[in-house]
Amino acid sequence: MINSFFNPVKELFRGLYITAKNSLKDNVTLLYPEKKKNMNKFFRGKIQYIKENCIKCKLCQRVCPSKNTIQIDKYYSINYAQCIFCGNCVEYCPRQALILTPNYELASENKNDLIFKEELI
Amino acid sequence: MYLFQEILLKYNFSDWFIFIAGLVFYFILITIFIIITVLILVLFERKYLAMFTRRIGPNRTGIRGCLQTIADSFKLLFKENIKPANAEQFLYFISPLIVFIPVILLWLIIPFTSESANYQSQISSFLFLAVLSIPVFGVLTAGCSSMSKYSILGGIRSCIQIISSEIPVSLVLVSVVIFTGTLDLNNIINFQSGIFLNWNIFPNILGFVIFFICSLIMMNRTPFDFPESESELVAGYHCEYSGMKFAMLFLAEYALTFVICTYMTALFMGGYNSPVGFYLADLFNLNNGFDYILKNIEQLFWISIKTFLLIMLIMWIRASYPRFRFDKTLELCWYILIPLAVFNLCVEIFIKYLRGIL
Amino acid sequence: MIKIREVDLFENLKRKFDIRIENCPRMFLDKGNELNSVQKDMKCIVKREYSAFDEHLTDDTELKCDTELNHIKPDIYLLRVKKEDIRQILRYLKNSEEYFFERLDCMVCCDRKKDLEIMYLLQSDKYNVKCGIRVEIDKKENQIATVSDIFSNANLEEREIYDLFGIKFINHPDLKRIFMPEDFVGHPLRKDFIIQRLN
Amino acid sequence: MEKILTDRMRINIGPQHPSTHGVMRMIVDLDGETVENVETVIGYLHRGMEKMAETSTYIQYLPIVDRIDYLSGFFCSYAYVNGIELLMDIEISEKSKYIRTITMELNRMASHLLWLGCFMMDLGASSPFFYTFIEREKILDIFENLTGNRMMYNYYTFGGVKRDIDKENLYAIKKFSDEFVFALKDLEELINYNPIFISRTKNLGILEKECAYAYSITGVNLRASGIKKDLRKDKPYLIYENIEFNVPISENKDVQARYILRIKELKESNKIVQQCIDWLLTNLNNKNIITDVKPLTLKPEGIAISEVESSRGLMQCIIYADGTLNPYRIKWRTPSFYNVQIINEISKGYLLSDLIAIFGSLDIIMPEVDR
Repeated sequence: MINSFFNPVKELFRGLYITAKNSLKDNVTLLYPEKKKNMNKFFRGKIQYIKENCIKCKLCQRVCPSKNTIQIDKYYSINYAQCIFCGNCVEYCPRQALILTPNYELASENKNDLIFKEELI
Repeated sequence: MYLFQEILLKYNFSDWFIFIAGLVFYFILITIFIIITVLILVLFERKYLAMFTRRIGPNRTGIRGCLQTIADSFKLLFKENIKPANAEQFLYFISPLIVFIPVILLWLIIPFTSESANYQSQISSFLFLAVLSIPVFGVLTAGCSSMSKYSILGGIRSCIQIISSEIPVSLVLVSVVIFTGTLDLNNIINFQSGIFLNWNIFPNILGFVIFFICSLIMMNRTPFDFPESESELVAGYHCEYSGMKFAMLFLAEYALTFVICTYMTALFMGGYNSPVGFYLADLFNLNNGFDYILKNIEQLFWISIKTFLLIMLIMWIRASYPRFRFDKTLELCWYILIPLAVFNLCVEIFIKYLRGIL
Repeated sequence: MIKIREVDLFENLKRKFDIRIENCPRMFLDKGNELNSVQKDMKCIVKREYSAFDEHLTDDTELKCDTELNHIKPDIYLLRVKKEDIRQILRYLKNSEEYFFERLDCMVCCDRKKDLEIMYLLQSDKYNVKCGIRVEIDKKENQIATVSDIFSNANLEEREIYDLFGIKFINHPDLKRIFMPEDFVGHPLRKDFIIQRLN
Repeated sequence: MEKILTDRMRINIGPQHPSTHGVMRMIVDLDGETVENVETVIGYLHRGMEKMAETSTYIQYLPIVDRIDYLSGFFCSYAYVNGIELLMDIEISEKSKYIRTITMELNRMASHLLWLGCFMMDLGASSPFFYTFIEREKILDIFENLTGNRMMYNYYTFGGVKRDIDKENLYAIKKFSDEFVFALKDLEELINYNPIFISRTKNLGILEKECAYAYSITGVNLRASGIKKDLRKDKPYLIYENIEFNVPISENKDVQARYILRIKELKESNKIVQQCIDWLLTNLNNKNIITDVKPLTLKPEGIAISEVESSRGLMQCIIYADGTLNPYRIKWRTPSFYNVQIINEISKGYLLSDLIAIFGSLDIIMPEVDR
């Protein structure tokens, strides 16, 4: 019976000990604006369009899951508001006209900042 | 307060005016002191909890986040007071005051230094307990008047909880009072003067543990924070309040924590006497009126250090335990704490008798 | 190795109800023309080696498989069943110790342009085998008896099918829409549902 | 004396509530504090996954699949990809099998860790939440270096895996799984025998065997009721045959049993990950991770039912393919859709705070329920 009383109390103090032990370890949080997390080269951030390589085969438009992020007619436009950064277009583009950049800060005030348009002659 | 009254005497106002001005001045002084301590306490809690979970805590405002609570309180002050449509206007408006004013009165009772101008009364320890149960009404009316199911549940829970924790607290208080012989807080503290060995905590260790658990329940701190348990009742009794009224409720909760901790130090850990028996101020023995103030400051220092130790323990508990179940707490209070308190009472009487013989 | 009586899996089931055991024919989805039935045997689905249950299945039973694939016995058996006696079959399959399909994995509904089809996927833990019972419901009077009292997990499942396909289940406890708001018109997963593309 | 007739209070733990993981509404009839009847309203997070499948090609649907159960994205993509591979009779190479198993087990650990954090937050303890998330961040960093994204991986394709695991990733995984043993021991000491935790979760929310079968509950909730049913053992897929791990079950069917089982599953997954690393480290030079399938012109036919033991239970992806570029119909059998239904059965007669604990212990997340 004694054990059934002192055991829980021992466990309570063990709980305190664990939190104390954790307080000595170093902090894990990252001060975001000052120190940024370094992304590796495979990170799927903003997609970049290179006009020279593009042969306008419209494959990227067909492969993109959200159906109308990339529009190719007179202009080549990518709508970053709708893009889900899945990397399908970059993977299936025959001429590597689209590359992935590790840039993930896409916040902007108005929506049409997010639409990237490039003149296609 | 007395200094202020002496200054007023020079300008020969009528004496009843001096008496009231003194009281008002002391009242304002205490509220400023409360607001400062609460600001420090809130910031300290967030930093202290952050330390436990390997975070940094608020560090954007001020040098390392020191102006955080000031920024919070300004935000709350200027926030729009949204009143729920079908809430009863008068009760909804009055209940934060019912919660906040008694907390300030509690501060008047506690003797911070030997010559502090607190309300000297023969039964100040019992008076503290009496005033302590007034905020319960505020919480209940706040909960029930804001007409939302969550706050009703929160209000009812907190009032049941505080009633069931008052009884063990008063029993333990009786045991301390028997041991020290007086009801007056000042005399209790003087009884414990000298080396820290003759603090009340050592002969009365069981009483201290019961008092500590019941004060956790009274302060609504984890593991007993039922009225505003986030995961169930969203925000409990103060979930319909915003702006200034919420600031008052929030302030009252932290002020209540600090006051109950000072009360515990006064009862068990020798309020303002220094643990080593003599005061640093006596060493300088400068005989003009200056050493009198130095001694007071040092006493204030000692009582706040001890309270801070207790508060750190309470926040440490908050970081590491889940919440109790509501009916288990009542079971704990009625089946375990009250019999223990009665047993502790008998132990105290026996020790008192033994001390009487030797 | 316990010797089990040589019996076809669904033999006594066939005695009670007239069902047509089939492998799911490859071209069962008609391209506008009539449903062309068993054209090419179909490699059914989850390839597993023999489980103890399949011991007594002789090669020449109804469940014919591709000759070159006979070393992989199909792990799921598809039965085409009439709409009326769906409840008796399910109750029989569930309670008889011989089959002991006591878990309804899920109910798959598919709009095959000509008619709607529900497949009840049952799973028996004792014999570690799956069976799919397919029922055809034509679009005019899309009604079928509910199964929620036999398998209580069919309750929400049937409400979802009612919500997305519009099949009414007779004496279902509370047939309401789950995903769509109450005043939503139409049933989205039907083939004739027009998607308003909003951009 | 006869029971005082108090009127019932109908409180709804509404869509916006801190402890419904996701968006779900529970209309609870309270008699005082005890729960009488819980009616769950779902459908707030319905994104039309199955309709989206009909209008997009096989390649387009691949990234969407991770979003069905965003906590365990690898399981959904495996179910989908395995279905297509069954239809097209594609055999995947040994190495990609190992890569798939290791990523899936790591994903199971990440999802269990998140469940542990949220469950403890429901019970009121705030610090375990941060400890579990510290560990989970390490797993997400590994996935980020491996697949390029923290939660939406798009890493499996038809016939294998998109990118090979190089040396740094493997050493990172090895370092993580060695340290994880100590971190988990800390967590267990903090929670396991804590009397408050035991009093909050002991014999609460009892799930009987018949009720589990009737509602076709799968996964840890089933195993907590004493039924030993794990797809990885009954029908071993990928490389679970030649990996030795055991499936923990417990008999006392309550919330605490589910907690203990999930902790044991974390340990089991850690063991599996360590065995996979040893094999992967030995043959680093074996590079064939993908069989050449022309994904763009994929035209499978027939019905496919591919199963996987996800972190929450049995997940099935039933694909009706009719030989065109678009799938004819894809049905997802997600385990949480069935776990949601038993809340009413097992939470009768308990207090309001117990209802939150029971709901937390079932490990239900809403994107899986509403698809």
